[in-house]
Order: sequence, then C-alpha cells, then structure tokens
Amino acid sequence: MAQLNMVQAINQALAQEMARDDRVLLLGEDVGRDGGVFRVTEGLLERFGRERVLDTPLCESGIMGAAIGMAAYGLRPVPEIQFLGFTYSAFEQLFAHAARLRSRSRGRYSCPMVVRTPYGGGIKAPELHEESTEALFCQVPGLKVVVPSGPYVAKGLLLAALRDPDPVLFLEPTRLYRLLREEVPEEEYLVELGKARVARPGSSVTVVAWGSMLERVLKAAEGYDAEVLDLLTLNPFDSEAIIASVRKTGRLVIVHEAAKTCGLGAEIAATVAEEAILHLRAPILRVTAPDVPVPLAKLIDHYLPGVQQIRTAIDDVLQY
Amino acid sequence: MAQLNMVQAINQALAQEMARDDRVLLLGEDVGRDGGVFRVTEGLLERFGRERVLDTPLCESGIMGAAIGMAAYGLRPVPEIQFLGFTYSAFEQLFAHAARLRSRSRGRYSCPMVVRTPYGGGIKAPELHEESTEALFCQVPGLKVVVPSGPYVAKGLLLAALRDPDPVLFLEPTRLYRLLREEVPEEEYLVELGKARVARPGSSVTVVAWGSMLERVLKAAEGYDAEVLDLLTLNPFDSEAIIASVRKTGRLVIVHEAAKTCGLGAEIAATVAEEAILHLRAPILRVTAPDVPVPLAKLIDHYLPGVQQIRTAIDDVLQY
Amino acid sequence: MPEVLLADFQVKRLEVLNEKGEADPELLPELSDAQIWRLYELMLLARIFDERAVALQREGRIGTYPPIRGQEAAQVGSAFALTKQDWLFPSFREMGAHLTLGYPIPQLLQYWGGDERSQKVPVGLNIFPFCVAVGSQIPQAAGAALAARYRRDPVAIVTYFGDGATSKGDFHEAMNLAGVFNLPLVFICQNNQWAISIPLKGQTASASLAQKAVAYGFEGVQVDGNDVFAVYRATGQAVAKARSGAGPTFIECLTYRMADHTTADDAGRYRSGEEVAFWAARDPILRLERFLERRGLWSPQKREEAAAQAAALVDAGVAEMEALPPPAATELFDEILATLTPRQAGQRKVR
Amino acid sequence: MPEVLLADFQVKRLEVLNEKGEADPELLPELSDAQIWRLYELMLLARIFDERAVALQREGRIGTYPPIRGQEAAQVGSAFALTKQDWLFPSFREMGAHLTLGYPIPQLLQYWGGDERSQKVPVGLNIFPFCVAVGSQIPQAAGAALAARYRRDPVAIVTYFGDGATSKGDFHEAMNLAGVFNLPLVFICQNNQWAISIPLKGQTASASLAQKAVAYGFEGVQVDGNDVFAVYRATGQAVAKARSGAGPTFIECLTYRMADHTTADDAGRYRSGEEVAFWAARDPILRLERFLERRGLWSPQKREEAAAQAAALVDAGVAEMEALPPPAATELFDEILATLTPRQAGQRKVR
Ligand SMILES: Cc1ncc(C[n+]2csc(CCOP(=O)(O)OP(=O)(O)O)c2C)c(N)n1
Ligand SMILES: Cc1ncc(C[n+]2csc(CCOP(=O)(O)OP(=O)(O)O)c2C)c(N)n1
Ligand SMILES: [Mg+2]
Ligand SMILES: [Mg+2]
Repeated sequence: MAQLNMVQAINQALAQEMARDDRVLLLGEDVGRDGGVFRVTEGLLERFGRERVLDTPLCESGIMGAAIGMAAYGLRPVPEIQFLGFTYSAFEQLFAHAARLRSRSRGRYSCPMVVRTPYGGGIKAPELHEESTEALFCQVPGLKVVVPSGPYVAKGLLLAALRDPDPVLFLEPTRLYRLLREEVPEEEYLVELGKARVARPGSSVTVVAWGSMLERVLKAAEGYDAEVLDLLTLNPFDSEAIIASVRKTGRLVIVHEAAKTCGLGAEIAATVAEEAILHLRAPILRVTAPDVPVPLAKLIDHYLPGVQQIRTAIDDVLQY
Repeated sequence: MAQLNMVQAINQALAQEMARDDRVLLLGEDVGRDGGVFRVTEGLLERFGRERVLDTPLCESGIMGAAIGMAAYGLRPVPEIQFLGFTYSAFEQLFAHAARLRSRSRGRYSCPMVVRTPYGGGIKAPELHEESTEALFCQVPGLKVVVPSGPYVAKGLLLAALRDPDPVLFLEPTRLYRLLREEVPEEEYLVELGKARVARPGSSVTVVAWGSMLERVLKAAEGYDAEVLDLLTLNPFDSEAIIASVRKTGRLVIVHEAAKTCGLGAEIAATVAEEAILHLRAPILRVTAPDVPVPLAKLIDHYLPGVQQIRTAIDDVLQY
Repeated sequence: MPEVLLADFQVKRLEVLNEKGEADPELLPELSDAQIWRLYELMLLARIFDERAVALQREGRIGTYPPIRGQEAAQVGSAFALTKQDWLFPSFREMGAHLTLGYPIPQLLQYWGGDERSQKVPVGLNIFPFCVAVGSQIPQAAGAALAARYRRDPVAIVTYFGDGATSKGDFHEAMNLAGVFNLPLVFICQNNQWAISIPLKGQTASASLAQKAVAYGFEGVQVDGNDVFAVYRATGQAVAKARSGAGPTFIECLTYRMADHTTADDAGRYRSGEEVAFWAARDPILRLERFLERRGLWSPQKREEAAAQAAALVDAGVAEMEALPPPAATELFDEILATLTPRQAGQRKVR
Repeated sequence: MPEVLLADFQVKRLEVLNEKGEADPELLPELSDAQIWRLYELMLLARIFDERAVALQREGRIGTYPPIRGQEAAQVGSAFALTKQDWLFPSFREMGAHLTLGYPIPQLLQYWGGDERSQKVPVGLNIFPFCVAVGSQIPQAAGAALAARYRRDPVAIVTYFGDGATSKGDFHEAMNLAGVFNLPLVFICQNNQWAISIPLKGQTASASLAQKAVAYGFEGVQVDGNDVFAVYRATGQAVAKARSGAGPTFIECLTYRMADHTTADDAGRYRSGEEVAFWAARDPILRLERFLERRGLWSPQKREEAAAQAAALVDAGVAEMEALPPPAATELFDEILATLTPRQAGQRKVR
C-alpha cells in the first residue's frame, strides 16, 4: 500500500471518482493548469481535459452559483474555493441556494456537489488564508460539513462526499496537507459521513476534536486515560458517539481552532448538557482560539490552541 | 409620553441622532423616497435631504462596503439591508472587513456603523424574508449584535448603537414592528449594550429569549415562577446575568426562533455548562425552530416555537 | 502613438411593431396568424391571471404578490421562442413566461399562497424555482449552461431578471462567466424601469442596459419590450445562437411595471400618475390588438371571447388551488435532504 | 423603426513614451527634469525594494511576498499624481505606490513579515490597509468617495486592483455606485495579464478592461502601463476630474507581472519563457532610461548611484524591521474593539 500525504490522497480520490463517473468535474481558480495552489488537483487537467477541469475567473459567488446550476442539470461538480476565507462572498449561494435547492424545489432538483476548500491555521500565510469558521456552515440546514484529519480518512470521506446526493462542504486542514503520510489503499473505500472515529480509546475523559487539532489532542492525551474522538463530520455530527463516550467517562473537553463564541464546540457542549447532563462529573470545557480575528503569521501560534492548553483543560476536568 | 410602536420608536431614534450628529447618514434600497419597505425611515429624506438619506442601487455587498468606507472616512453610516436574508451576499464585507477594520489597521481606522435589518419570522412573506440567523453574526469577533424586543428598548438600544465606536448589527424583529405600543420618552436615553434585562423576575427556572420570542415566553411563563431574561444584546451576551439567574433557579430554558443546531442557544448553554454546571438541577433545554430552512407562509407557524412548546420545556426542567 | 482608438462599440435597439400597430415587414417574425393569435391569447391570459392574483391577495386568499401588468409582451414574447427542452431560470416576476410554457395555473397561485409544495416544478418543464434573492439565479443559469455545453445538448439556457438585478455582483459574475466560456445562455432583462422605488437612473448611470454587455465581450441588444414581435424575434435569434454553440446574448426588454412593486407596495409614494398614464397608453396588449385589427383578425367581441376563455382557465385554477388541503407540519421536513439527519428525524417525530 | 443605433462607444488607449524612449511632445506631461528624475528614482527604489523582499522571503526572514517587478511605471506613475490628502484603497501588490507616497519601508517589510502591528498606516497618509480578499476594497473606496463628496472635501479617492479583481462582484457593484453617485473616484486597474495562473483571456472575454466602464456610464481608458508618462498623465487628469466633482474614471494600465504571483508560486508551471522574455524587453525602467538618456540625463554611472542610494534606503529599512521585538501574545487583543468584551478581556488575561 502506498504511503500518501493528504494532498495525494485527495488527488487520488478525485481522479478515481472522475474516472468512474463522468458527471464529476472540477471548477475553480487555478485548479487546472496550475493544479491548484496546493497542487491538490495536479495532473487532473492533463488527464481529464478542459471540459472536466475548469479554470474559472476570480468570482467565488459565481463559481458557487455555477456549481449549483451544474448540479441541478445532473452533474456532480466539485467547486474549489481557494481558501475558506474566500467563501464568505459565496455565502448567499451556498446558504440560500445550494443547501436549499432540494427543499426549494421539493425534490425536483437537487444539488449533489462537494465544495472543497483549504481550512485552518498554522501555515503562516496572509490574512484570510487561515480561517476556521466551520460553525458558520454547520448552521446551514441542508449542508453537510466534513473535515478529514489525515490522508486515509481524507480519501474515504471525499469519496463518500462525492457520492452523497446532497451538497457537502469538504474542509481540508491546510496544516496537514503534507504533515503526515499514511497507508492509503489504492482501491476505493468509503468512510461513512456522520460518524465519528475513536482515535484513541480511554475511560476517564472524552476529548472531541477534528481536523488539525486532532494531532495536538493526541499528543496532549499522552499519559492520560483519555478517549479521543475524531469528529470527521461536523454536520450532522455524531452526537451518539459523543454521548456514549461521555456516559463512560463523565467528562468532556472539546478542542477546536476556531474562536470560542458560537464555535461548533458550543453546539456539542449544549447537546451534552441537554441529553446527558446526569452523566457529567465536571464542567464541559472548550479549548479554542480566543474571540479575535485570525492573526497574521507572527501571532498565529499564540492564537491556535496548543498542547499545553489542552493538557490543562484535561487536568481541570479530571481534578474537578 | 407618547405611545409608539417599534417602527416609530426606531424612526424617532434615527431622526434625533441625525439631528444631533451630522456624521450620521442612512443608505440602502428604498430608504429614501419610499421611506423603507416597512416605513421605518419615513420622512427622513424630506427632513435631512438626499445627501443624508441615500437611495442606493440593489447591491447589498456594495452597500456594506460603501458603509465601511464612509465610516473609515469619519462618518457614522447606517446601512439598511432590506431583510436579514439579503445580508448573506454582504457577508464578506461584514465579516472580513467591517468587523476587522479596527484590528486590520491597528486602530488607525475604525468602523462605527449600525447595520439595520428586519429579522425573524411570522409575517407570512416570501422566501428569505423571515430568516433568523443571528448566530452567524454572533460568531464574528468585532461585531456587536443587538435585538430589541419592544419600542422602548428599541429606541434606547439604537441610540446606544449609533454612539458605539464599533460596528453593530441591529436586528429588528419584523413581527413586532407594529404589534405593540409602549410609552417611549421623547427625550434621548440609552439602553446599555451588552446587558440583559429581567423581563419578569422568578426563582424556579430561568428562561432566556430575545426579539419576538420574548412575547411568547412571557405568555408561556404565566403561572410559573419563572425568571425571564430578555437578552437584548446577543454579542457580547450578558453571561453574567444568565449565570446569576441560573445560580438562583438551577434550571435553564433557552428559546429562539432560529434553527437549533449552532444557534445562539448553543453558546448560552455551553457557557452555563462550562461556568455554572454545579448549579444546574436539570438539563439545559432549548426550544427552537427545527433544523430546516425557514418555510413559506403556510408552514411558518409550525416552524416557529410556540407558547405550548415553551411550556412543555419549562415543565420538563421543573419536573426533572 | 498618441491617443489611439482601441475599439468602437455600437449598441442597437430593435423595434418591429409601432404604437399604431404597424409592423416593419422586414423584421416581422415568420409567424402564422394562428401563432400570432396564440401570442395574443397568452398575453391576455397573463393579464387576467395577474388581475385575479391581485384580487385574491386583497381578499386574503393568497399572500404578497408581484404584479406583471405591462410586461406581458416581454414575458410572453420571449418565452414563446423557447422549447420545453430549454432551461429557464426565472426571478419572481415572470408569470407570463410560466404561463406561456404551460406551467399549471393552480401551482402558480399556490406558490404565491405560501405553500412549499408548489415549488415542485412539473416534470417536463426545465424551469427553476422562483428566486426571490434578486440576481442570485443568474450564475446558476451559467452553471446549467456549462453543463449543457459539456453534455453537448443543443439547448438554450435562459435567465430572466430585472433592471435592479443588473446592479448586483451575481449578474456581473454570471455575465463574465458566459463570455469567458462562450456559454449557450440568453440573459433576458425585464427593464421595467423600477426596482421597488428606485427608478432606472438611480440604478445605473449607463444610458441603456444593453450596453452592459460590452463589458463582457458579447452581444447586447435593447428591444422595445412592449412590442411582442421585437421580443420574440430577438429571443428567437439568441436561443438559436445559443443552441448552435455560438455563445451568449444579453437582451434588454425596455418595458414598464404598470402596477405596484407587490401588493405590499404603494407606488403612488414614489412615482407620478402621469408617468403611469404615459405607459398605460403604451400597453403591449393594446398594441398587438391594433396590429391584429389591421389584419382583420381582431374585434372587441373576439377579445371578449378570448378573455372569457382565459378567465375560465384562471377560475378553474383558483378553484383547484383552493381545494388543496393545507400542508401538514411534517411537510417542513420533506425534501430537505435525501436522508434526514438523525436530529432532523427526531425533530420530525415530535411534530 | 427597424434596428436603430442606440449608442456608440469609443474606447481609447493612451501612449506617450514608446519603446525607444521617444515621447509624444503633445502628450508628455509637464514635469520638470527633476520630477522626471524623481520618477526614475522611485521606480528604481520599487525595483530594488522588490528584489530585496523576494530575497528576504527566500532566506526565511519575511513570509510570502507578491512581487511587483514589471509594474513599477504603473504604480509609481499613478501614485505620483496623488497628494497626501487623497485616499488610497490598495490591493496587496502596489508597494510601488506606497513607496511613492512615502510609506515607511520597514513597515512594508514588517507587513510581509506577518506582523499585525505594521497595519497601522502612519498618520498623514490616507492609505487603507493592504487588502488580500481580491476586489473587496473597491466598494469601500466608493464609500469613502461618498463621504468625501458629502464633506465637500476636494480630494480624490483612488483604488488599485488587478485584472482578476474585475471578475468579482465587488468591482461591479462599486463601479455602478461610482456611476450612479458620480463619485470622486479613480479606479486604477493594474492589468498585469495574469491572476495567478489565469491569463487575461481566461478572466474575461472583453477585448480590453477599459471598455468595462461603458457598462457604468462613465469614462474608461487604457494606458500603456509600462509607460510612466502615460500613466501619470491619465491619473493626473482623472484625479483632477474627481477633485473638481466631475465624477469617476476607470484607468486600465496594461502591464505585465514579470515575476511569480507570489514567492509561493511557480509561474513556470503555466506560462512560457518567451512571453516573459517578450515583456522583460519592455521593462518600464529601461524605457524611462532611454528617454532620460536622450535628454542627456542618464548614464550607467548615474544609474549605479541612484541604485546605491535606493539600496541604502532599503538596507536601512530591513535593519529597522529586523530590530523590532516580536509581538507579545496580548497583541492578539489589541485594537479589536474600542473596549474588549468581558469574554475577550478574560481571554486576554490568561495569555
Ligand atoms: C438580494 C435582494 N435584495 C433586495 C431584495 C428586495 N427586493 C425585492 S424585489 C426588489 C427590486 C427588484 O428590482 P428589479 O430587479 O428591477 O425587478 P422588478 O421587481 O422590477 O421585477 C428588491 C429590492 C431582494 N428580494 N433580494
Ligand atoms: C476573493 C479572493 N479570491 C481568491 C484569492 C486568491 N488570490 C490571491 S491573488 C489572486 C489573483 C489576483 O489576480 P489580480 O486581481 O489580477 O491581481 P494580481 O495578483 O495579478 O496583482 C487570487 C486568485 C483572494 N486573495 N481573494
Ligand atoms: Mg425592475
Ligand atoms: Mg493580475
């Protein structure tokens, strides 16, 4: 089995699905000739041609709107937005249309598309290149939100997303693109959407994370009897798995790199406070970025939650 | 003292502040000649002229962007977006610029503006006219979010917002525009941002609500010893007041008309689960709309939380 | 070397039928008398449907409704040039186009009655749902055009929008995509000269909307939007061009919104009675009647008959719409996702 | 009555200085030899700053950096026509304009070094922060222009952006606002023919960007962007027009991005060496040198001297930038709001 990084795993998933299904096509800024600014779509233009891999003008809202029209027409477009921070101008199309097309047409049309975008901090890039505003999108009924934490799940989740009958936002943690390699089977496999993964079993505290925070959480968890859940799908998130774990451990720490207020951690905490409060033996703690805009490179390490902060939170709930 | 409805109270606040401060000006679609589609800005064009009340072309993002430039130049613009559902296309300007101008310029520029927009459901209007996605905006560091629940607070909150040195999103519950009249003093007064109001004191359960839900919560609370908090400012929200009340009552129900997942209720619940869990004698319940797009008129009453649902939740936490 | 001329652009206006009902024989489209009479019937149907919808709203039997009065030639004339294979991305004020394509009347009324279920466009019509967020349907049409091109389907994709929509970024991004990818796309702008209370000159400083196409490197043309033949001719050419792979066209139909913006609006607040009267005299239906009369095809009695037929259709539609049972609460959850999320499924159970 | 001509638009191109360094005497702006030499010095400074910034990035001393090589005439020539009272809304690739207006070199480098604190534009310069979200600064400039007009300030508002930005809705909405309100606004498009890997023809089907102004009812002009005199002349006219209340202008500076998109890019992946060589031969600095030489103002030695001076300025700037202490963690919370929220204040405490 090949050792691939996440860029390669995603590229492979795209290539395989494009080969299998001629409805799948890519569009976005620089996805063709350049192979994407992170090279995720490298080689696909050469292999599938200009009609399947479309280099577009610079217009995120237009790209998103066009993808909706393509999906309604019967294709399975994969629009790429160059960075999550540039989805904001496409928000109307995503929120008011992509996510609602099935409901607005009572099923006459649907919008099977996968919006791919690099996501998250830690790459020392300019402003708006390190946003982690996943919770904005988790609030949108009709839109699924997926975040892989490594090459293996990236391939399987992406294939599952590409076959989903409804729109999926696929957030690719930029910091992880080339950080780790894993064995990734050449053959296709699906990682089911909506299911969390136990990244590490344990019994005294549940730690929930996703994307690039998972790596830090696993480091932080060393030496603790902590159960680490890798959420993988953020909407709908696997509340069953979280509650099952909390029932066992009685303690919950949620870690995300987004700012605290109204982050997805809030929804997870609220769900547990609603459905499993009797099992809690300590407050639910959130380890997050502070409520400030994502800073530039020199401050980014102060912004992102670090291993030590996660350890402190684990200690706090254990000692409560 | 005059009995005013919310439309009149807001109109009065705008007129008074425009008279007092020549930096204040209005812009938006139909705010001038037509006086706004809800007549909130009626008479202001006639009184203050075309340079202070600008009828703009149809371009929400452009309106928001222009307001930012005006604010940076030293004015205090009040852009109106005709309905909250049409702010989505202005999201980039609001999120990446208005809320960050102070920080992106390290204080060299700031963005004192009040974005006014009708908000919420129950008026039997077409699609996107009844959105209640306040939580999208509460997630934006640097942006304040305010929702009045009646004419009196509407005037005082709006005046406070107009004098705030930073951007404020002022959400006007459309269903309340003409629903109730209150005594509204002619003279100016401020209702401080960031502070909740005890709408009804009580000791056995805390119910938090805002905007048009407040009225329903007050109805539902009849016959219970419930403390009802009217949040008024959603970001930053008054967590101190909520926690103080929960300390006393040990029970918390949050009511909002937005869909449940990642609504502001989640943040409130999470905050209490983090900071006051020991005081809780029951799960934290959220009474919200379901996780579906806001429907058209015929289904809207099934979508919005009703008095009976609120009562059931109160009963549930009381009997827990 | 000094100031050199880089390019020269001419923007044209197409007129076929004048106020007196005289048609330019060179430009008159090849239509049989029966087809022309059909155009007339459809315009009358659109007018009568519209009047009835306004009345139903006043009686509280449907919700807020945006009248199309005055725009019948622009809507019927353009839609008449389409086939059912073509795709239509409407805004919310082209009921005349819907009627022309055979959209069921009860379903149109049901939509304005605020019933979700009406949004399922009948199979066989490639029409997108009404779109209230002004302009946002336009890039979607560009995407469908990309898809049609990819599939080598010889169809035209058509999108309707108003003068106000041309100010929005969506219009621009879609026009630009159409130019870059040379899409089989026809942009039909219903320039009814008002966007709620904003008159055209408050919407743009450009002298025509047609000239906006210059920015995108493809053809833009203005037509007299109250002239059903001009609209039909321009649309017919544009859809043929699209189907043949020769690229996009922008058509400005210069017309007039004779009624209020919606039943919730009062146009008297912001425009003069004289202006309305000026345009009422230029009613597109009147003009076609004059043409038909010259050909000996029209009489007041024939109008009565046609109007009675149309009214009967609308009556039947109203009755059918009103016979529908109200939607159940669980309808909230229908067609949200192919499979509801566990949370949605749980929420559905307690309704 | 048939097809009538509605309007005719001519789009012009301004050229003053040709490849050989010959200037059209009619069009040559009134500039003293000292001023022309200053233009030359600034272009050299921009070039040397740029080379140094690229080198610093390669050495890991600053972060990702977007080179301006090849665009010096377009940037220096336009900014030279401004005063410090005018307002500037840049994108992220106009360091030549910043340098021309006297923006501190250390601060420019500090920005590309990823240091928040650099974003405080010095008082006395009405320059907006760098804007990475392509095109989003343009409507903000329109707002400042509305404000300036309201205040009756005789200033011009100027915004820079690239060819790629013209595809974005923001560009459109701002151009339209400028037309409708007849704003004192100058749009300067640095058409460097590439938006990362997308060539101009992948960006728009329009033959020029200048013609896009036709859509908005005001003047658009193309200038040879490697011709500092043409750029200066067109900008000077446009800002004078703006200050006098005569409305907006769109200026397309046709130039070329000679380097990679940023230091993180490899332009070799998507464009040919021949194309780059073609444009390298049209280097704007070379062209001005030829002009100066004809006037007897230039020699290789003079260039050496000017370059050495510029290098010394840049050296000093680098040293000053590198002497800055790193920002403290609490800097995260500085200037977020006039008053931090209680939660932010709490978060600040534990840093
Ligand atoms: C994005 C957006 N902004 C505002 C509105 C409110 N609104 C509805 S129709 C309209 C005017 C539209 O004018 P135009 O495009 O000319 O179409 P017309 O109504 O004349 O058919 C406005 C402002 C909306 N529906 N969508
Ligand atoms: C809204 C947005 N989309 C995408 C990007 C990524 N990006 C940065 S620069 C660029 C190309 C810009 O091209 P152009 O406007 O011609 O400016 P140039 O880089 O040539 O100066 C892109 C796509 C961005 N920064 N902002
Ligand atoms: Mg209109
Ligand atoms: Mg460029």
